[in-house]
Amino acid sequence: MSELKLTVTPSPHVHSGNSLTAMMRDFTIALLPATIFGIYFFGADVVRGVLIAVVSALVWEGLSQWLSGRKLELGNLHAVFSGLLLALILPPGLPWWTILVGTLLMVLLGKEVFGGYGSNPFNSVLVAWVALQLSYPDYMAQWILPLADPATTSAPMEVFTSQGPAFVREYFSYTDLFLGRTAGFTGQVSALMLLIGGAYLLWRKTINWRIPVSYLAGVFLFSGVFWLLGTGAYADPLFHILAGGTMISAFFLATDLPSTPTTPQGMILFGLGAGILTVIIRTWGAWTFGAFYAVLIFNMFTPFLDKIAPEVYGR
Amino acid sequence: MSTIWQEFSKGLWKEVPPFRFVLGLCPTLAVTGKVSSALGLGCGVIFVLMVSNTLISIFKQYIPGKIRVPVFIVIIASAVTIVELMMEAYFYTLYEVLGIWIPLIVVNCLILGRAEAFARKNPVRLAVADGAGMGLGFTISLVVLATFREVIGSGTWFGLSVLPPSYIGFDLVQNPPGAFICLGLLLALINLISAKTESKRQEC
Amino acid sequence: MGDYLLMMISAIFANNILLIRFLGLCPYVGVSSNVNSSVGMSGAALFVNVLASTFTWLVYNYLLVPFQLEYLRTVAFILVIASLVQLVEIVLQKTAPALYRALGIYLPLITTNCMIFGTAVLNINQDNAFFDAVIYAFATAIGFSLALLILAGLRERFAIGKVPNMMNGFPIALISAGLMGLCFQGFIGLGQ
Amino acid sequence: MSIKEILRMVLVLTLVTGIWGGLLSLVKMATQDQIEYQRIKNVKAPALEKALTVEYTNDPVKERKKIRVGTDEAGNPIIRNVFIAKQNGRVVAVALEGYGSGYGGDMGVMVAIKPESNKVDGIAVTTHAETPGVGTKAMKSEAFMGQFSGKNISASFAPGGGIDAHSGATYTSEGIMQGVERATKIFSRNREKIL
Repeated sequence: MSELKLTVTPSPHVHSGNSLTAMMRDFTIALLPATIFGIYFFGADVVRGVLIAVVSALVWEGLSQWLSGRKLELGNLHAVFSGLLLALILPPGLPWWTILVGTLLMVLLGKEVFGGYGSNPFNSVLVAWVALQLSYPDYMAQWILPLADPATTSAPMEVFTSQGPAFVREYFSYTDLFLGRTAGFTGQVSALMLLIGGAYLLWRKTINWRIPVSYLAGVFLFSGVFWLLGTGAYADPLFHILAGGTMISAFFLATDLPSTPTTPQGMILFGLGAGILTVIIRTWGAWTFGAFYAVLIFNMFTPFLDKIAPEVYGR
Repeated sequence: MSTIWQEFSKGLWKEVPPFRFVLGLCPTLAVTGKVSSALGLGCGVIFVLMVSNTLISIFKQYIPGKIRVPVFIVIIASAVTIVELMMEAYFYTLYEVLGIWIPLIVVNCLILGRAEAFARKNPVRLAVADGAGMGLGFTISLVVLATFREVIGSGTWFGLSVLPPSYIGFDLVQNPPGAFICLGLLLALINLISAKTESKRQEC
Repeated sequence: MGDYLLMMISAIFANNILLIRFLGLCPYVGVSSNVNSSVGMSGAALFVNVLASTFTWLVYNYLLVPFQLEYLRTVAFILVIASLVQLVEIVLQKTAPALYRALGIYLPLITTNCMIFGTAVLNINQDNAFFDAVIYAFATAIGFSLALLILAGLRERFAIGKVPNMMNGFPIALISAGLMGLCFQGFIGLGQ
Repeated sequence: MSIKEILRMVLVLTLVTGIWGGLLSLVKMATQDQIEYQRIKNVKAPALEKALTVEYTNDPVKERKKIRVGTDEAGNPIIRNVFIAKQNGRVVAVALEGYGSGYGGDMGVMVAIKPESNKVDGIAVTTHAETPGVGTKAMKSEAFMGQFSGKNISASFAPGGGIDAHSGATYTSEGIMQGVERATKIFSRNREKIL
């Protein structure tokens, strides 16, 4: 019955496994600089976390595809990429079993219940992250000390949300934030490494420039306006760009194809909206990592943003 | 005798609410964080359903068709008020935990649905059987869902610990979003089971 | 004014009537399969919710409380709501046939919508003053509409997607609602 | 629609609501005392147990007395519950609530008084809307709350009297003092009625 339908389907329009595989390979390669930097920085905990996440994601996905009688599609590397991405946004020292729970939720609730990759309306990695955040808030805020003599063991964005912008300037320099010499999760600490990965993705045309650029612009402009209005009460825009997972959201989370709009206008609105909401949640809301919530919240509006203009071809 | 049994037992699997017969979802999600509150609300629903089914069936020929819904509503709402008063007087802690969900039994579509679809057309004994079966099925469903959510969510069942003390509760299933997800997965499981049994029946 | 705004933001997002308080689920899964009927349902719900909260508040505070009949709250409210829906139906049919055609089929469904009754009871439980109660009813209905529309948008997508058979219909709608609830957790802290 | 039909409808509706209304008021009357007992038991009893430090053998919630303490603006009498703690039939303490205004609005303070020595036995906060972590510091502080115990009820508990406010929680402290002051005065005025 469904074969006869001539309808416009949601992205990605990938029918041969090859292009999806190539895309996922690019995404995985783009995450490598940040991963390697994390291993150098935090040590064996990152290796352990990444291995557990990637292997368990492959196992859960294989099991669910086998149980539901579908063709095994582990070769498309999506499980590898999403496992790696999840590992990078979790605290390095997280207990092993919470990572297993996270990857199970990622595969099952994020993807398989909707019929696999491509049909998921929400970013599966973020679904897992939010579920873990809600279930194990204590573990999710336990950081490893990155340096022998750290100024603080809190992540920069935590210092901002709990103590206010004045303290941030005291503890962290822009260089530290840019290079990644702070506590936090692997995929947040080094803005530089993520920028390298993002640049690679843009050069390979794996991602469209509209979402990352408009997302970063949204964060920068919105926080900039408030910073100019009342210095002291609000953090400066550069801090908002460099800390709290803004970079990884811009290049790796907000660019998940199935859960984001496909029209040029839709993409720009998605990026701007999520960027603004990121700053709103960080400044007035209850969550330190507003960047992730903002992207996930805007996933919900994707069907409406897509209706604004016709599909863009050759994305 | 067999028909009474039929009307009673259909509420337990074939038309078990709220799984087969998706009515009364709101309380199903709201009170199933703990087995004790699920059981408490279930008992309230059984009482109201039996009272309303019995009365409506007894007086069915005296209730003019045009005003039957208002009459049903008055009967149901009064039965709910009795439950409310009784619970406040004798099960105060449960009354506090269930809170708004006791008066909300009134708008539980299941009860008006049974009055409209069954009790006003059938003799008293069948209406009683139907009410008891549907109420019991509803209660069992709530308890099943609550068991899952309480054991996974906090490692206890009916307030007693059933998992080793080192178990760390999976808070997601105790939270509102987890309630939706658990019920969704349970409905999918029931879909799967009935699809399996039906295909088997066809093979025979 | 600022207080009303904060109250509204909280009622729409962080304490969404549907995703967090579980009120109004039957129409939620029932009519959310396409966007157009969701818009109709939202309009009807908004209209009736505000009216019902207004009337039930008046009945409670000026009729039940003076005569010490608070225990008749449940009976009185459901009767007020049921007759209100009937009245709205008749008035709309006579005065605004176009609006009646748009909202008409959703009105009978509203009587058993727990959101209407729930909001009325919550207003009493929270000791809301009259104007607070009206604003609260308005905000909860907006929150309901928002959740309804988002779900409808997602479900229109599922219809052309490849959702597994066992998940089709209610299961996938409920799981999506759960994931939307996870998203709405992101609003915690705003407007409180 | 014929007149007969309409009449029948009206008759049925009236009968149904009448019968059910009567039945409901019966249930209401039957459960009224029990409900009041449960409400007090669950809302006031925790504070009551905290305020009463003397040994007692009865259930003070069950042996409560209602006294009239005045009239409100509309002229209706204001009734307060007084809880009587007894040991082997002898009254060892009475507890009653006084209200003061704290930072976040009215707060209720349960004050237990030993009638034989006219001394305060203990106090505890029943209801309040103070800021968590700020105002609540005062009601959790032994040093502040303990000041009242053992003081004669004729002493002044009002703000500025003999009680030191908890630093950083002045409004809450003063609310509690006001509550104790009012409760002790109510007791002194109604001593005969209570005992």
